[in-house]
Amino acid sequence: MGMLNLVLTNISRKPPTRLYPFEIREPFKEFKGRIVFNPENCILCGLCQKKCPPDAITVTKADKTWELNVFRCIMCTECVNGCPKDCISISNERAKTGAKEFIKVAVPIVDKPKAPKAETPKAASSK
Amino acid sequence: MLDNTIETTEIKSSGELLKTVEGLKSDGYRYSTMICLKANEGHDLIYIFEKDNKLKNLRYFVKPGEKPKSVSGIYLCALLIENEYQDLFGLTFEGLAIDYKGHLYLTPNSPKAPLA
Amino acid sequence: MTTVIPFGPQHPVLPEPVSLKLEIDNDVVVGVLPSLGYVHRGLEKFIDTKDYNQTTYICERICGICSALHGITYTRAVEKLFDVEIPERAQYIRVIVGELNRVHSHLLWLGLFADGFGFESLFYECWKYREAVLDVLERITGNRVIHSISRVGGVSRDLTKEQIDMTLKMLDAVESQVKDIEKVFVNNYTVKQRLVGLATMSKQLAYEAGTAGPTLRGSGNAVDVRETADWDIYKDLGFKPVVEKDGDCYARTKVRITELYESIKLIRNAISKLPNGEVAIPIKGFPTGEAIMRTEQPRGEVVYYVKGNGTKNLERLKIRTPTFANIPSLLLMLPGVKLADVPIVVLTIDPCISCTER
Amino acid sequence: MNTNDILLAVLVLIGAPIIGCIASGIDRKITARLQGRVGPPLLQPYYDVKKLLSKDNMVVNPSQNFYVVVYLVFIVLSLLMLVFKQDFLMIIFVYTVASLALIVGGMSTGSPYARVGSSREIMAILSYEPVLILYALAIYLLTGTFKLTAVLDASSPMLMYTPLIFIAMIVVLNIKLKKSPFDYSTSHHGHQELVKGMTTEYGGPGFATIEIAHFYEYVFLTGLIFLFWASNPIIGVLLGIIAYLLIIVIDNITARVYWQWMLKLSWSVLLIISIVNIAFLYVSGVQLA
Amino acid sequence: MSLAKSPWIIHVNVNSCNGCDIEVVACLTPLYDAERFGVLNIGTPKQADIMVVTGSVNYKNVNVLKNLYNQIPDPKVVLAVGACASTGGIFHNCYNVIGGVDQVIPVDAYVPGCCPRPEAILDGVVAALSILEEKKKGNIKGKEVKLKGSEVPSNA
Amino acid sequence: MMENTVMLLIIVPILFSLLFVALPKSLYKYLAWAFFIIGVALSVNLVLDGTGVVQIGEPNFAMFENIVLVLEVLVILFILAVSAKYKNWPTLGLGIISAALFAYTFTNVPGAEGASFNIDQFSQIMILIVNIVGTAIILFATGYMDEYEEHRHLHRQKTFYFTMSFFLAAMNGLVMADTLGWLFLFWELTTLCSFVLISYNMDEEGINNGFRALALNLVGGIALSIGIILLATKYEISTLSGIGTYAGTDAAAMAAVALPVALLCIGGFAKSAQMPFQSWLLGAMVAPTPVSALLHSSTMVNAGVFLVVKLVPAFAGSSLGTAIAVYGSFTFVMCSALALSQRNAKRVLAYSTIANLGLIIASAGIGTPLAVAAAIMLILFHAISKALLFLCTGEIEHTIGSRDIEDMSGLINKAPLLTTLAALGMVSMLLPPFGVLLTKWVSMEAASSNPVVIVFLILGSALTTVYYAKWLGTILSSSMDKNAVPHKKPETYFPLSFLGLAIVATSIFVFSIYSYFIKPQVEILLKTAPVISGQAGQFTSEIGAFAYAAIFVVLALAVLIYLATKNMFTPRTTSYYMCGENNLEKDRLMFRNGLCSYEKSSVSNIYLQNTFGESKLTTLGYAISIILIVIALAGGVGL
Ligand code: SF4
Ligand code: SF4
Ligand code: SF4
Ligand code: SF4
Ligand code: SF4
Ligand code: SF4
Ligand code: SF4
Ligand code: SF4
Repeated sequence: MGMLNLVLTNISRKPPTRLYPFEIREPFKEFKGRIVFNPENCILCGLCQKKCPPDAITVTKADKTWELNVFRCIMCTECVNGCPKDCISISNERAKTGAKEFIKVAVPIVDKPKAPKAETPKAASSK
Repeated sequence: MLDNTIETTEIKSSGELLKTVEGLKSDGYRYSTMICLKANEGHDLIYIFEKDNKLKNLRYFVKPGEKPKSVSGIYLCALLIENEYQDLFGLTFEGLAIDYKGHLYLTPNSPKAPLA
Repeated sequence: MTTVIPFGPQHPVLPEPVSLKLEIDNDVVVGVLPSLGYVHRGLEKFIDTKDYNQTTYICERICGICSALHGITYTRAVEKLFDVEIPERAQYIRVIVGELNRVHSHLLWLGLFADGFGFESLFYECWKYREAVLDVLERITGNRVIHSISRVGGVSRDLTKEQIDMTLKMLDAVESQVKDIEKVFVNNYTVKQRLVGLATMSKQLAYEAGTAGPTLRGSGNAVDVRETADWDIYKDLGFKPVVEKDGDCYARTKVRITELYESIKLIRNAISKLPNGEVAIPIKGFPTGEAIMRTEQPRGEVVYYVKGNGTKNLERLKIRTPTFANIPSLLLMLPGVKLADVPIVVLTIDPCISCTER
Repeated sequence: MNTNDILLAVLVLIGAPIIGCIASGIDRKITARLQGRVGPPLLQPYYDVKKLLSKDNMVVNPSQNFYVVVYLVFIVLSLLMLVFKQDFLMIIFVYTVASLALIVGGMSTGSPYARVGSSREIMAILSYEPVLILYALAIYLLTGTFKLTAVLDASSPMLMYTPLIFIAMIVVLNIKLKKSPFDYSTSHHGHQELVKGMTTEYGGPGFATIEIAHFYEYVFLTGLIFLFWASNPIIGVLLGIIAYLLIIVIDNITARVYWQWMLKLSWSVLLIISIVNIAFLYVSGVQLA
Repeated sequence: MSLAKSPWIIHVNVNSCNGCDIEVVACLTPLYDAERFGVLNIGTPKQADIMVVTGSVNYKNVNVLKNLYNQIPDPKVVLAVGACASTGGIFHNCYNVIGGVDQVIPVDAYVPGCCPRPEAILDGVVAALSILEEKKKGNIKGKEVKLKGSEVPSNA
Repeated sequence: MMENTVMLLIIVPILFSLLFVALPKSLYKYLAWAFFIIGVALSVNLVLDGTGVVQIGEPNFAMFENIVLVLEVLVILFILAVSAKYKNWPTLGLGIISAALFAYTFTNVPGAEGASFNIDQFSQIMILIVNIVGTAIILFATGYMDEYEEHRHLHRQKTFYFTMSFFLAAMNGLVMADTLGWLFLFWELTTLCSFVLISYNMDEEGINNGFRALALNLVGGIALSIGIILLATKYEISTLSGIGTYAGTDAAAMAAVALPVALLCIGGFAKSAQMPFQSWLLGAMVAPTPVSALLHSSTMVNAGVFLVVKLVPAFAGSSLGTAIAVYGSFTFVMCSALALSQRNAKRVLAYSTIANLGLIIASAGIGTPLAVAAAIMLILFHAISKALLFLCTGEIEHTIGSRDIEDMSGLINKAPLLTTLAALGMVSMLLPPFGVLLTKWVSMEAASSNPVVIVFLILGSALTTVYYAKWLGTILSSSMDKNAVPHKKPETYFPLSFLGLAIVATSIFVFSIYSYFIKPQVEILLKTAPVISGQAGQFTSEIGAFAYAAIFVVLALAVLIYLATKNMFTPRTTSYYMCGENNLEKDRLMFRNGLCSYEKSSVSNIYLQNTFGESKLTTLGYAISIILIVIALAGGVGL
């Protein structure tokens, strides 16, 4: 009885279950967790918006804002590779579960060379 | 056309089509799929058959308004793709084994013939 | 009066929304009418708004289970349009990821299948082993399920030494675990009660019904596109199609189990032969012409037809997915089986409705 | 009915569901461990019932909950009759009322899945009911009466003379607990072709009633096993526990089978071995001391 | 408290690519074992507390979603898993896609990702639990979602 | 005065049968009510008169004897005439044999000096059944037959009521007569009534089935008359009670009369449609439902088992008894199995009737006091429940236009009262605390000493549970479409409710019934009484106890709990789980199929035709039952 062996082995060992959320395994460094935007060098060229397959990024030149709909992003990294200024990077931390989140960042364009004042990523409730 | 075109055999009439398909079946070909393209107001249908991992393609031009004959009577498995093109391209195949009447994927409120 | 019951779209035994109208007489199915469209999104139209590069990500999301192979097939089709040869190392990485994908997919299927005949603990075993494969895939590609590894011109990430070691270690473990569950699938009395002789398709019938993949090979047809000249690497790796001749659910199960070993062997060979060099080349311009590309996915052969017209968008993209080819065979297999067997028979083609309907 | 009896009755009424609840918690825990998981907390069945009671009472047929109440009270009655050493044949008939109430309850919802589940469960009656009555007959042949007094007061275990019926009863237990391989009419998780089978349309308080009745049923069924070694209560209880463990393990090493297969099994194997056992008792004329 | 200890889920796959689905199923398997929280994948809406929806809404499944939602007894919580269910994801402007699940039924919590990791889904379930408790306390009933003849939600 | 009551019981029904012929159709309703009331009064009166033997001596005897002779001649002539007219040669042949036997009896068998009616408790029970249940059925018929005839374009109601009433007279005579010759006449008269009523539709099917019933009953009648001749010539026994007295003297005497007793029993088997005679009863289902209820379940077929039970003293404890017990229990299990594959409600009931009669025969065969008590009680309870079930089936058929069990799903929504009554009837057939199960329990306990019989009984009772459960579940399942409107006429609903109440009442007062009727009767038959006592709502035998009161209490408790908690958890009605594809605006059982159109879902039960189908089992049943009968006969001649 193959199955008998398997189940008896199972019961005789500690279950392999990860007790998430009480025990959290370090995410792999390769894991594509979430998009991180660094507004410092952004030139609002809109390339990332154009490359993004699900249209998760909105670059508004007029308001000087860069906006990411976290709940639409599919972690394809097209924007990361496509940004001429390397403003976008990827982190191995997961995006948070809960209400819909839009990351809207005001971009300090060249004429304000130093100390960019980024709005903290804020959670907006669903549209 | 360009150099990387796929090889196809042109079929002129629906009668010829059915006959050729029957011939292919008796030669031991499998029905793989059919591709539908918009072309010159009408539609190009590319029937793909396979035997020993080699493909054989038939190209048949559907004139605007023409109702192509279904090959689902010869290869039952053709019925899905033909129904699909009824949905997506608004074609009408005659003699379908199961006719979903344009409701294979779409319901009465979805966009009509979206690929047409 | 016969029994008429709806089976799906939301049905716990079929995690996917397919709906079958079943007509049952005396506990035996006499009529079946599938209802599709619950996952129809309209992806073949998407090429109008997305360029050929972005389309890769859409193709990967045709189905989350063998997404890597969708991406690979699509990119290879487009590369054929450009008529470019991509670096060998990229080809090998594609094969490795693709085969890993098959391993996880087959394990997943074995689990769901076990669940389909009410064998929960076996389901859990299969999925437990599958996690190790997913861990490796995650480390290689950055994602557990939708990998986004293949891009037009090569692959997006290289394989590191560390990742290779991890893969080899995982393969050893998984191979021995597969041997354990193989014993159950092949020898367990109750499992055999359920599977042997169920929904048999003769060699001829399976061939003519246009079935694909394990469904086809379970009936004794040695058809596997990995064998064709389209993709030479498989030949170098010593690939052999897996065939069983009985044509019943039991045979199809055995095909998939044996394919697990075959895939493990292929990955090992690929790793040992992995050439050095670039993993991607830049692609310039816009695609023109027509091309057909076929790949053996876990569920069978997928056919991509792409047509370019010299713009950044393709003119036509048509995907014939394996489940699309296998669904008509359900019409042949279901009549005559018991109601209790319906989920088993449906699962035995390893249905993937999201790829059927796109 | 003296005070002692009333006390005992109250004890059973309160104690049985507690034992049943814990037993089912242990069951889930062991099942999880056999499957290599941690599993739910021990009191999970209790939480489940409490939650179900606090949910909306959604019904398809306003009278569907009546049948589950009948199911519950008749399970309780059969348990009480067992405790009070009543006529065993009678107990089985009362138990049949309970089983039928659940089946009819499933049918009464009218939903296709529930009805298919119920009609399969009806077929299950065909396979376990004869065994149960043959068990009663064995008791009669051994003690000269269908009343359980004799069995419970005997000094030697019944198992000695009824080993084959014991085996058959283990399978019956398996069928009644709706564990794999016999979980075709309703399964504990909804992963089957019939969704939740008979109980598909029950939710909230109605389903809670079914769960509570299951707790009693657990105890009742263990009681049936207990009778095999009633002369020594400790061994009797142990026997019950072993039977449970066995069933849990079987649950985890088998696939679900068809009711047709089960019918064949029960009429060709279970019935025959039970009858052989009965024939032995009849011919040898042994009496339980 | 009882609600939070025994969340039974019904998994509804509407327009999903299976990526999210297999991760939802993976939550139940030994490595993640959602049953630790009392989670059961119960199958029938009549016994469910949490509706886990994967995939976006299309014209054919919009009724399915509404029907199932209406059949879950109160208190109930809807958890949208994945980019598709949350916003329509990559498919949000396909011709046959109406949009995220919240276009059709009220959604209480969203899980991001394509596909989300099982851990993220577990987070979602835990978030759903507290919402469930709140709803019970406040006696908040889910509104009956009307099936319109047209099957198209007004805000689509 | 008992004598008068006895006479009235025979004359009044005849009177009524003539009234039905004389008066117009519009008055039938009132006539039936009157008949019902008089029937109740007469039968109760008989019970109050007590038991005893009514001797018909000279000078009345000569007159009666002549009437009897004339009637017998008429019966035989009728059979010959009708079978010749319809060219039914087998029946004609059997008729000729009967005639020959009659002639032989007339010439060679010494005539008796008098005749007697023996009113014992058993007869009282039968009289109660015949005159209360029977007239209730006739009352039901007045509300039923118009519609029945309308659908079939028939105008034969006069024949119908005449025969039904006349049948009651014959049946009354049959259960009271002690003289074998008279008993035989009444016996043949009931056969004739049955023939007329089965052929009632006058279509080919009806006539064929009528002839089948006639022929098979003639076979039984022939066995009966041979038995009577043997008894009279060899042992000079001419009364039913005489057999018991003779056989009761010692074992040798018992063995001596075994052959004629076995022949009488075969006559009884044929009348009770036991295997291999069962086909006539199934054929009889073409008759209007009241006929099935009256003749073919609650009264006439009981005549057979009545006779067998009366003969108990002649075989109790002998090998003939054992053979009869095995035979009866075999019919029980076989017909229960056959009922499993039936979806025609009337056929299910027919098989169930045969099976239960088999159970009665088995109990009689076992022959212990307990078993005989069970047999008599079962006759009573079964008659009431079956009459109710048949009448309900008839009414259901008029409500939904079908007698297919599968078509009855959702009946509870269409006709709640009717469904409740039908459900009560079914529940009373198989679940405690109702009488039928009580008697089944008694017979099982009694049979536990005979392993073959008990195994048959066990299997049969499981099968019974299954086929009733299917039907019960089907009628109680909700479907929510309310197309059919139940016909609510007092003539139909009164008898139904009356029978329903009777089931409950008899079950509650089972112990009084037992001590008043059954116990003395068993004492008469076996000279010992079963050790049964009833205290604290229990029915206690020497080997077990049936706590029926507790179950009634618990049942009431269930209703109370349900009603009490109903308001605690306000129910909210929702739609069926259809995997999400409901359409609420249309039927609630509709779902959307692949073609984007809506379709109704339906579920049919499992019938197992392949295992338990008639074609599979009937031959086997014939073979085994014939073997068993041969064994019984062989035992009878002492081989
Ligand atoms: S990772 Fe992909 S989906 Fe996400 S923002 Fe960047 S381009 Fe868009
Ligand atoms: S993030 Fe990069 S690509 Fe996007 S707008 Fe800024 S500079 Fe351009
Ligand atoms: S792809 Fe497989 S796992 Fe996913 S829903 Fe379909 S059958 Fe289930
Ligand atoms: S069947 Fe199709 S969509 Fe599904 S996993 Fe395979 S290739 Fe992907
Ligand atoms: S979110 Fe991503 S993984 Fe999930 S269903 Fe949508 S496309 Fe698939
Ligand atoms: S025969 Fe015709 S007219 Fe006469 S009652 Fe019947 S249906 Fe009416
Ligand atoms: S079945 Fe129909 S036609 Fe026949 S009598 Fe009944 S209601 Fe009339
Ligand atoms: S067939 Fe089409 S249009 Fe007609 S009701 Fe059905 S879905 Fe609507």
